[in-house]
Amino acid sequence: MTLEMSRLFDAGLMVLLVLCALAVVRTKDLLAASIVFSAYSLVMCLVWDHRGAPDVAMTEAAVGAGVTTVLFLSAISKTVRKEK
Amino acid sequence: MKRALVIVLLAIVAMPLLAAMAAMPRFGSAEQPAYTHVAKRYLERGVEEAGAENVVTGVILNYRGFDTNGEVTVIFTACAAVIAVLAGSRNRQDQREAASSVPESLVVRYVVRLLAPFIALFALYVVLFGEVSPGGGFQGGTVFGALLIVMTVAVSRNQAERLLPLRIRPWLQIAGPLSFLAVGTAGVVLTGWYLGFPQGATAATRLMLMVLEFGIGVGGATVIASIFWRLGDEA
Amino acid sequence: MWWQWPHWLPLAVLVPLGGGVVTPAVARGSARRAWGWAAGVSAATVAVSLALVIRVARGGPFSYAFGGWQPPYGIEFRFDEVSAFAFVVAFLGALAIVFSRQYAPHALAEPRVPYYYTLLLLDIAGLIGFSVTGDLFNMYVFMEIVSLTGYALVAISGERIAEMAAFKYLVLGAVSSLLALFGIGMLYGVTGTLNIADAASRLGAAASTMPVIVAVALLVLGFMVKAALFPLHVWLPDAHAIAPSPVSAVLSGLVVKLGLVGMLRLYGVVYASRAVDLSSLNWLLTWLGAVSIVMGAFFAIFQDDIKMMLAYSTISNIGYIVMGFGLASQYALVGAAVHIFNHALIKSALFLAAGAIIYQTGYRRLSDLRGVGRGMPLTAAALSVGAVSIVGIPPTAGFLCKWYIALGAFEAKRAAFGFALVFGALFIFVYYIRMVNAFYFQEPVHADVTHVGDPPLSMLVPVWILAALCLIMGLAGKVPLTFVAPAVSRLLGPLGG
Amino acid sequence: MIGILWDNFDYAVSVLLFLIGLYCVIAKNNLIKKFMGLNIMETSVFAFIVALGVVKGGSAPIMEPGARPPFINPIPQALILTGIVVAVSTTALALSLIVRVWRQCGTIEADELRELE
Amino acid sequence: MEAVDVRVLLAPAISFACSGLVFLMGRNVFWRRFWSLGAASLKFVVVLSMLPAALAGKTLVWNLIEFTPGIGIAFRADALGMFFALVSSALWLITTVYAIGYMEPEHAKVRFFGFFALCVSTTVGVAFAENLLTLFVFYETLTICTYPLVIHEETPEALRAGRKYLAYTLSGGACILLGAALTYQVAGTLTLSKPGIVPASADVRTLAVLFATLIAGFGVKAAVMPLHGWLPSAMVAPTPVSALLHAVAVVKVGAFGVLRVVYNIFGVELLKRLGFALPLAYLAAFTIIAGSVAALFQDNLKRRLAYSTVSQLSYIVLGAALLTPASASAAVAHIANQAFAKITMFFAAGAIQRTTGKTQVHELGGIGKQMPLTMAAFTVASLSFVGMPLTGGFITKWYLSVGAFESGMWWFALIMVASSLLNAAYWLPIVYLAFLKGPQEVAAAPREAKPSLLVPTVACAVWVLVLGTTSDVPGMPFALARAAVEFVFKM
Repeated sequence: MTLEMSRLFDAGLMVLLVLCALAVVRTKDLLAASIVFSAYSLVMCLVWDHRGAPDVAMTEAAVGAGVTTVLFLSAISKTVRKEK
Repeated sequence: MKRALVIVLLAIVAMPLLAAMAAMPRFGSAEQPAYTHVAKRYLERGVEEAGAENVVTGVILNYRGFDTNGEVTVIFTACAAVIAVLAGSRNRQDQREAASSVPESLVVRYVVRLLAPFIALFALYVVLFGEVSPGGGFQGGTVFGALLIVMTVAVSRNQAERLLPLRIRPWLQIAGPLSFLAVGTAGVVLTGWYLGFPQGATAATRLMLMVLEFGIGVGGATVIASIFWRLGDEA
Repeated sequence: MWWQWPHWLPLAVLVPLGGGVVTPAVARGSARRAWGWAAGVSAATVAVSLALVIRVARGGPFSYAFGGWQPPYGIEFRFDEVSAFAFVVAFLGALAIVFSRQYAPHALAEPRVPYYYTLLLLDIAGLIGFSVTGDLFNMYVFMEIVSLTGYALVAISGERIAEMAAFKYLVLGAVSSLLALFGIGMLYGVTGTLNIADAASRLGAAASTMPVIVAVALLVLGFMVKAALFPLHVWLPDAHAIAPSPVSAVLSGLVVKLGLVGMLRLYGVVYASRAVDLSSLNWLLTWLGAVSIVMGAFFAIFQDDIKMMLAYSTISNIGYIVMGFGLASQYALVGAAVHIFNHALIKSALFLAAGAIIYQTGYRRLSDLRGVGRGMPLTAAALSVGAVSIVGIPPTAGFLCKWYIALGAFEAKRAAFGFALVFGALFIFVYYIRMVNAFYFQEPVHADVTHVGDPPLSMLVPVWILAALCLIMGLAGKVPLTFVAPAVSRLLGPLGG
Repeated sequence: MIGILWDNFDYAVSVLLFLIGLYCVIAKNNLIKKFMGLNIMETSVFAFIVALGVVKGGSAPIMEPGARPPFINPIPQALILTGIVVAVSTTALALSLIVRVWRQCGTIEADELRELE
Repeated sequence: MEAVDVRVLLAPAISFACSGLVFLMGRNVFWRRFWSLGAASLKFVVVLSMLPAALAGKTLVWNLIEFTPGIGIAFRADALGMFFALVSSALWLITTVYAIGYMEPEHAKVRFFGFFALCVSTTVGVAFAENLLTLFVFYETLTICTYPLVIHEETPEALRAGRKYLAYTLSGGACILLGAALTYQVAGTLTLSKPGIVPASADVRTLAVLFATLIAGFGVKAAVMPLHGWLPSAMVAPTPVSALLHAVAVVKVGAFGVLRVVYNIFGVELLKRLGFALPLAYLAAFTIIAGSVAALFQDNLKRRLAYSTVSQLSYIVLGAALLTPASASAAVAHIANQAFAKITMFFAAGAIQRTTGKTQVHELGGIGKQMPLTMAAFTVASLSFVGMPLTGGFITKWYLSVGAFESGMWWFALIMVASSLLNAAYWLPIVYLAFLKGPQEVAAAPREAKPSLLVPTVACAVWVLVLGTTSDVPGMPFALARAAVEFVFKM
């Protein structure tokens, strides 16, 4: 993959990132928001892996997408699902 | 109206930040100060000095070992903080018997039972091969923690807790900081500096790195599981 | 000599860290064993940090490279006069732990007590680490440890609005830590190193100054939130008032100083490298300090809850210190640095004494506490000594800071701030005299207040040690002054101060 | 300025994400949503710091036999590993606080909580 | 020449220790009295023992603490300091005796005697201060120690008076802190040992601000007119407090501070050249007249005494402001004359209140027949205020008038005459009422005050006469005043 192609791929991932972030902010339903948040973490993990930082990518996947989302879900199950 | 005000405020804050970003050294250039100063030595002599092929693991455990000591303490602090904030609520006991709220489904239970040993093996692989391939103590620990969470949700809480017996759980939670203390004092004995690893990829350095990786892994897994269980106990 | 041993420096952080981490396992749920262990660990920490202070007093700053990697390539602990704050942290932390022997089981749910001591010890370790480390990212990690333990300790009492106050504190604290991390990242991007001394030398050679200015701005903003300077202080009153008293003492006396010690480190980097002209920032800090003094005192006048009043007076005193930084003249900086130590002493004395009173009488509001001077003579006397010294009446510790910052204000040719400083202090006096009046000179509303008796010894001894120190440090002002002067002259040296 | 910004568009994106997170923390009412905004801010700062270490055409700094010379700078990655752990610890504590706030006050909407005080 | 001598430190330390002991062992009546009286007499003896050295021109020095070079707590007993210390320690001894008698029926005696001793230790500390910072340290401590005494009655009215007292005196303290900081910035040192440390080279505007701040700071306690509001309302305190503090200790500290500023910080030549002292002189003159006029209309005896103190204090300020040797010696001498005369009157007022319960002036008809000795002392004191020869007051008025002529502003001598007439207008009617006017009720049998109240009153009255007649005798305190003046004017 030539230098130009990888720059474009990065740009595409970045746009996806911003969209995920906006989606998290906009959605009213907290459960959907946490799912989109774990998607956001996975895209971030993709960006880093493409960049050549596998350690960080793996940690972000395991912790960002995994543990954080689980914690969010368990908190939501204990409190309220819909945001007023 | 409040939202518009916040957006305007953030736009104002964005101006200097973006200007600074533009003035930062060029992204990805090999001459930027970050790449030419300290990192140059890590990359060139990192492997034989730090004793790990994966230079990042070398930096984490050897060059900047004390940062990871701090990190392990932070993860334990999180566990202690969660317990301190949530402990003592009345309904701890009755919650334990009530089956997890997820409707019982045989397929999930069977698949989780089948996959459990493989996930554990993968976690062990990630921890053990931290020096050579990407990954390391904490990533492996998180995977093992995730395994415990899945078992708690899908199979049953008691079976998952049998993996981390209550009596030694406080010691398991502090496996990370303890391993750092042990390796640190060993470093003082061997090289005269706290957290000092003997030069060159000798057996002692390999062993000390391995102990650290295991400590972080076990510590991380127990903490994540304890936090999830404690959060789960809150009705 | 025994204090020359190099390994004291890492031990100063590792003893409380290791001790704190092991507490729940050692205590196995019993409060007494947890307290015994915590008291032992904190005593050891005091001894170790004493060795460090003696060494820096005799031989000047020294450093310790972890793993043998010399500074730019590894993490380095650098202990200079300003890091002597670590000794104050260890000492006050030990007193707070001794104080909580009866207080913790009374105020907290039974299973939480071992974790209360764990968090206190980790808080002390984080504070000592922050004031001792010479590495930017390591500073961030220790700042996070201190913040995390701070949030949990505020929420640990389980009172109704404790969790809400803790959450507000957490969100603001996390945002400020992120700003600091952003600043540290930019500094790393521009200089290529994380070691503070190395960054100072390379900052001058940075290609363009824009990122440096923004990085310094972000770091200062983060530290100002941590130090609860005026516009960003909203989290402090609730958090410090709701927390258990020994925690409020540690929070108000020490954790709030984190931002200020951080600012001192940052000034060290920026002044040494002369990369960026700080006059506009100093101007802003002086104004914010002045406003902080007045607003803190103004809000405190309307508080009836004794701990809320003390929390607001912390904001005023932080205003003093920040104004001292802003004036950036020799005496002002010496006064500000000395006040970091003195205010920690005075505010801990006040909060612990207030805690003892609340523990014995159960009342928090001044109107209910009338006549407590007769009921708890020793504790009320300690609280009055603390009140007199926080207002800054000469023979006590609080006076030195006002005197030297006023001197610094005139030295920096900005007399108006000298006037603002001194007359702002009069505001503080109004609500402290209300407290002393309520204790001694007004008729008690609740009869049981007058014969409730002094608190148990484990509370009275720390309170009186601190009250006595408030007076002694006032007269023995020479010790911190001559101790801090070299650090300040080294800081202002390149600028000709 | 825009031209240069195109070269450093990674930094620009992380600043943009930082601001989106900040907007969410300030403007949103629900405590959990506020905290998701905070997580987004954290991840954006980590992205910025990792981007500092990237070298065009560089590969992962793992010295297997076949590794080609231009390697990624390992230091930012080392920092971010600790950063992510700090982020998850803050999240764990914040969520437990939210659950306790829900138990004590029955609501996790910031404006309703303000009235309760 | 200077000599290091521990007695300079001992004087303030004795009463400081005494207050500690009283707080500790105060519950037992005997010990409380023993420590108060013992410390008072010991302190008087120590100060007296320093008198010969001071008369011989030797100044005793003692450095206690050195914060940073040039800033620290140090003591220096020069002639002026010695004079003031002598007056205050003598009066402390007499007032302690009086207070023991007066405070019989009162409550919270431990707190009273403890803070009483603390106040005097700070007063002597101010007298012996070697630099402006030490003076300020003791000035603020004095404020804090007098607060519990002012609000001793614990009535809401007392609390309001206490709050007003603190508001005034602490703002004064704040001004002095700023003045001291500015002095250090301008002069580079704070020492009060030289006749003027401010360099003439500093620009006039800063010097004006400095002079205004310092005079305002000390003026609050010297009760100069616009800043005197706290004094009358502080009369709510018990009589011994009003006697010692509001006639001697607190207000004299303010006047003493003004003297230090005029003589030791600015110096006479610089002030003459800058001309700052003139507005101060006019302010003092105005205060003298306005104070006396206000005293005319006060029916409560103690409030009349308060306004008379306000006017008398401005004698000292006027003496300082005229910047001539004669007026300077008058100012220094008036510290003693006014102290002893005023304290006699307060003792008399207290004795009357304790024995007959009367506090208003119109009730005093025929009191002379009931309490002949007390009223005799009262008469001597009022004659001293009127300025009758053979009394202390005459000495001050005489030297002040001479000073006024020396300074070329002869109209200030008229002020002296006018104030004598006004004093006569509000003191002599009381004397007339007491002795010549028949009592309303039936011929009351002579019921004199208790000896513990009577003896101090008469003693002070006798001393007023001694002060009046022995101004030229070498051994007497007036010689100290003249020594202080010679030092300042470098004669």
